[in-house]
Amino acid sequence: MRSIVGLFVIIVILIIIPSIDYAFGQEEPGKYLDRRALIWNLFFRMMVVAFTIGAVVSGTLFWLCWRFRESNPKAVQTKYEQAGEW
Amino acid sequence: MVLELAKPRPIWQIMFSTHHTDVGLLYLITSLAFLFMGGALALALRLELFFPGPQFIADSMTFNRIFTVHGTTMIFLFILPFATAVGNYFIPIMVRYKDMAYPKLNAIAYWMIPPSAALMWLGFSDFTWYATPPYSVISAPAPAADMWIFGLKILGVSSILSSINFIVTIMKCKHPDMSLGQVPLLGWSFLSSSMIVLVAIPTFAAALLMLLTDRLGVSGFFDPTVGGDPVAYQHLFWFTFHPEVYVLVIPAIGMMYEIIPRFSRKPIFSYSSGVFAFVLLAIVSFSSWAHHMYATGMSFTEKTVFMVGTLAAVPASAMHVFNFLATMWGGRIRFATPMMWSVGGIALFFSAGAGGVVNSAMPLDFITHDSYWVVGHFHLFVFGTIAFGSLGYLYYMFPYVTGRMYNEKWGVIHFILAFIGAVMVFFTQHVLGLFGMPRRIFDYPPFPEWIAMNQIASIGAMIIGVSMVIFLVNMVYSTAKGKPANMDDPWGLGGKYYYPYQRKNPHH
Amino acid sequence: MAGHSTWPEWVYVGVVIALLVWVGAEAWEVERLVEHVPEGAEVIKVTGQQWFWTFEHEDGTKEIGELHVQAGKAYKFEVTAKDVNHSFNIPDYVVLMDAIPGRIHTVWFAPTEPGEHEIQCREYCGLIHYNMRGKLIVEEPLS
Amino acid sequence: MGSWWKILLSIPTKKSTSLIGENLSHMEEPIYRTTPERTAKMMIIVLAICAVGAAIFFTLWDYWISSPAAVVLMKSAKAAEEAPAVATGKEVKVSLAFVESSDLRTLAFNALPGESGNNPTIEASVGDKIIIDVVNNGKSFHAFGITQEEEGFAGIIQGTDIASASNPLKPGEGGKTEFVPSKEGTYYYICTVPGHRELGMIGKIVVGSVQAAPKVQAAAPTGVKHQFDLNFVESSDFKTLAFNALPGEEGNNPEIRVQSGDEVTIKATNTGKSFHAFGVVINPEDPNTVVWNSAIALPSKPLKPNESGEVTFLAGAPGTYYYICTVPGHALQGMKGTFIVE
Repeated sequence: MRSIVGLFVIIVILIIIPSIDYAFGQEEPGKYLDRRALIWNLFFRMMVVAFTIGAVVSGTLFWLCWRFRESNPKAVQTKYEQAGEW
Repeated sequence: MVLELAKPRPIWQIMFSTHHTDVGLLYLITSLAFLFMGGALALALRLELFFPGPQFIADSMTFNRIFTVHGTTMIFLFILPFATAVGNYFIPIMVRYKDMAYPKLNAIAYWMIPPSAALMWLGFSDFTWYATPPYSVISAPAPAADMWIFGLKILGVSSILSSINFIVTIMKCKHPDMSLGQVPLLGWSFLSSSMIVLVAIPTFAAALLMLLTDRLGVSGFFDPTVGGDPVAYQHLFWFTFHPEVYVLVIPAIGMMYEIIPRFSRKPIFSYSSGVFAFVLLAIVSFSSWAHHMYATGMSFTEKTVFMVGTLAAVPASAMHVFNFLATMWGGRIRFATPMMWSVGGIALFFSAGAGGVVNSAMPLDFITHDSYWVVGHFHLFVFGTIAFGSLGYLYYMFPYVTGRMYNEKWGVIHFILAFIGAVMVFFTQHVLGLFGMPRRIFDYPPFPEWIAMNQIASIGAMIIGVSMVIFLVNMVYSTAKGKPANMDDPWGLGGKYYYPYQRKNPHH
Repeated sequence: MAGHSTWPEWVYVGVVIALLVWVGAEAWEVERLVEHVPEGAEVIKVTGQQWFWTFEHEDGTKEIGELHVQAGKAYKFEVTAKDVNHSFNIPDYVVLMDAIPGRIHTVWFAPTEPGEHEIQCREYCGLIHYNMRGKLIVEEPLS
Repeated sequence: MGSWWKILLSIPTKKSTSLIGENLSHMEEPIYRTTPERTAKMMIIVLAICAVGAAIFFTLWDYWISSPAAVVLMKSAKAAEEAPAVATGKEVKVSLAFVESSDLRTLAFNALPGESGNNPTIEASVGDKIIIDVVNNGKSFHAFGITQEEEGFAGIIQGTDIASASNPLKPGEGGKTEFVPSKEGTYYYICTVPGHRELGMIGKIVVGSVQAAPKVQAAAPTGVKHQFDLNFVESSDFKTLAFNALPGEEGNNPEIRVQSGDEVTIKATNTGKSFHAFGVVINPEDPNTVVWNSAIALPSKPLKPNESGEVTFLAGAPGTYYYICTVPGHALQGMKGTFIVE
């Protein structure tokens, strides 16, 4: 749950910041906008998000594997095992 | 090599039988044979690119032929037949029917594969696995190119036939007191992927026909000098082959749906959302084909439409990932080889998907289009997700197929090496693409970054190669001499069923 | 299925969709900016054929395999091909456009500072595709 | 792999069965497990199939890519007609302009119908080099080409086209092309933009017999023999191509001078890393004008690296020819030398 909230925060920030620098970045008379800058910025913004989420997901995956492996001392029979419904 | 259900028969009797497990076995062996052949080609390519400048491959013509056949083989002769093999073994069992709906059709569908494979491998054409005109019309040498075209036509028919077979088996032949809502998710995955095939493949069949007539010079569908349009082919092609990607990946996900609950000792977190996601995928897979073609002078509007269409496919895949994680949550997980492959598959599936989302953003196409980024991206899917799911399932069904147990230790080593290798090759290739290296090049200028990354990728490929040798030895040896498996519960997980030997149908 | 709560899944799907919307919006905005060709961009006709690039400037001068442009100016490429598909690509300036026979595609860029950059073919075009390369030479603006 | 071969060789016969299978609800029979014997058989079958396939494949390795597609053959058949022209050395210079009536209904070359100099007829004889300058003086788009077709805009002879319907000459633009007719008869120079020919943009090229210029016919064989070695060389970055030595070095693209009727033997070796082919041509821009069957290999079936080929031919009519690499583009990149027949 906490991770999801954190995600929302990150997203909001990432939406606001670029829209601001567009607002200012464009208007420079006599200069053409630099497609390199635009496209690579977009790319890196997306990479930030992608890697954040990647960290969350793979973190969850690792934790799951570590926590619920049967060799984990805390491992217990699942309720389905006890009820024998699988 | 199959677990005979009756009594031992001579091999030729198995070969020409129409029983679903026998046909499944044929599919299985064929697909694995081609996995190794195609893999050998891939290693050749990676070795050639280890250093800049021509290495041991004589000339670019040979190189081009190699990567063409590598691509075609892996997609049409490994992944598809493997999925069909799994389907043949398990769909009838899962819907509790004695065989596939049309056993003879089933065998016919299989026996279409060897001739087409022969055509493809003998011809060894050079126009890349998507045969884009005008190159494929005016530049690709005959007879190789025409043989490739015929080979793929036959394969198309074969996969349509087997899809029909699966659909009928599931919809019509399932046990009367079993509702469609009780068909296991593997069944659902085959249902949806077969539906996609039925809609998608005919388009490609038409495209191939046009290509052939163009090559013969009797038509000019794709020849601009007589008013044709080369881009038309690309639309036809991708209208088939973007959905085809889902045809490949959906069964793999279905296989994970078998393995993960089994080894987590839990039922699937949400059967219904799995079904929903499958059906949704099957539908939205048709809304995104032209995102492969941003660079062919598409208008802003077109690009936007297809970007939205592409993004629309993501939630469904994300639901699967969620389902997997939620199923593992609170389970008691036995990390046997199949489970490892599935978990690794999920991880790579996620990274491939993330890459795909980034890729679908229109402007980024200027960076990634036809660069090694794309190579890395779709290999993460076809190897990292599909092949991982498939190999995991191969280990899972091994006891059922052979009645023996594979060597657990070597299975795990196979997985670990393959995973490391995959990360090394395909993640590096993403970066390589960002540095602007075009795909399908026989040689590259000696930019230090390119050299470094190509060498990392090549080493990764070697590691995968080693793991595959281990795999081969393990399979052959265990098939022959492996210790007899406990057919009720090969991994000693407890619970009611190991699929082929289930006492009752799972899920309520 | 043994009773489990589904709301986490819906939250999750919501997050995913939100992210996708964000990606779409960002991409759309950037594409909109990049697509718009500035007025007064100088036209350069780019012709790809097996296996080299020909460039024709507005004043009719032709170059093969090399392209000389001036920093600070905007250039509009009209890309086409003679025989098979090619793809005109200047990685350093993120310029990429397929060259397809019988079609003219346009893409533009404005080099910022003088220097040499690679030009290459991104679309498989046959035997020497791997070496269908050229040089982009950005010169000081002659003011 | 050692253990792997042992499996193939070991043929035990016992079938191990297990009891587990028997107490299963839906499995009456015992489980027959796969044996090494069967595995070995299966492996042998698979490997045998692969071996047979490989044998066929490698014995015919190059056959599978031996010929171009049918459509290519058809197209090149058209172009080939123009190839073996014997140059007379005579040049016919013509300048043409696309003109349009104010309402754009009538189109023509140089002058509108009724005016003098409308669609001028070009007189030439076989082997003459017709040099055509074209300029678009109209307001719409045009493109130039020479064809033998009685109507329509198809069958444009390769190398004679300026611009094309899809990428035409804009108003004020122009171009230059050369055309060496190989046989007597009537050719048509037209605007290749669909419809423009019908609207009047068409003129005749009447090609008379070569007798018009008797003195420049090929001399009888003189029996003199010449032997030239030409190597295809590439700069390390592949950008510059040349014969024998790179530009600036000694012996770059050597000029060849022979007497008409001499027997010339050319040995071409590909010392580069990419593909090349040799031919003596009239128009270096157009690899299809190879004369005297002087071609070594073809662009569609080129000399691979370190391959070499030899060709012997009689030098034809006097004139200035060029020896080039007939792979498209290579002549432009520098693989082009002069071949003078006296």
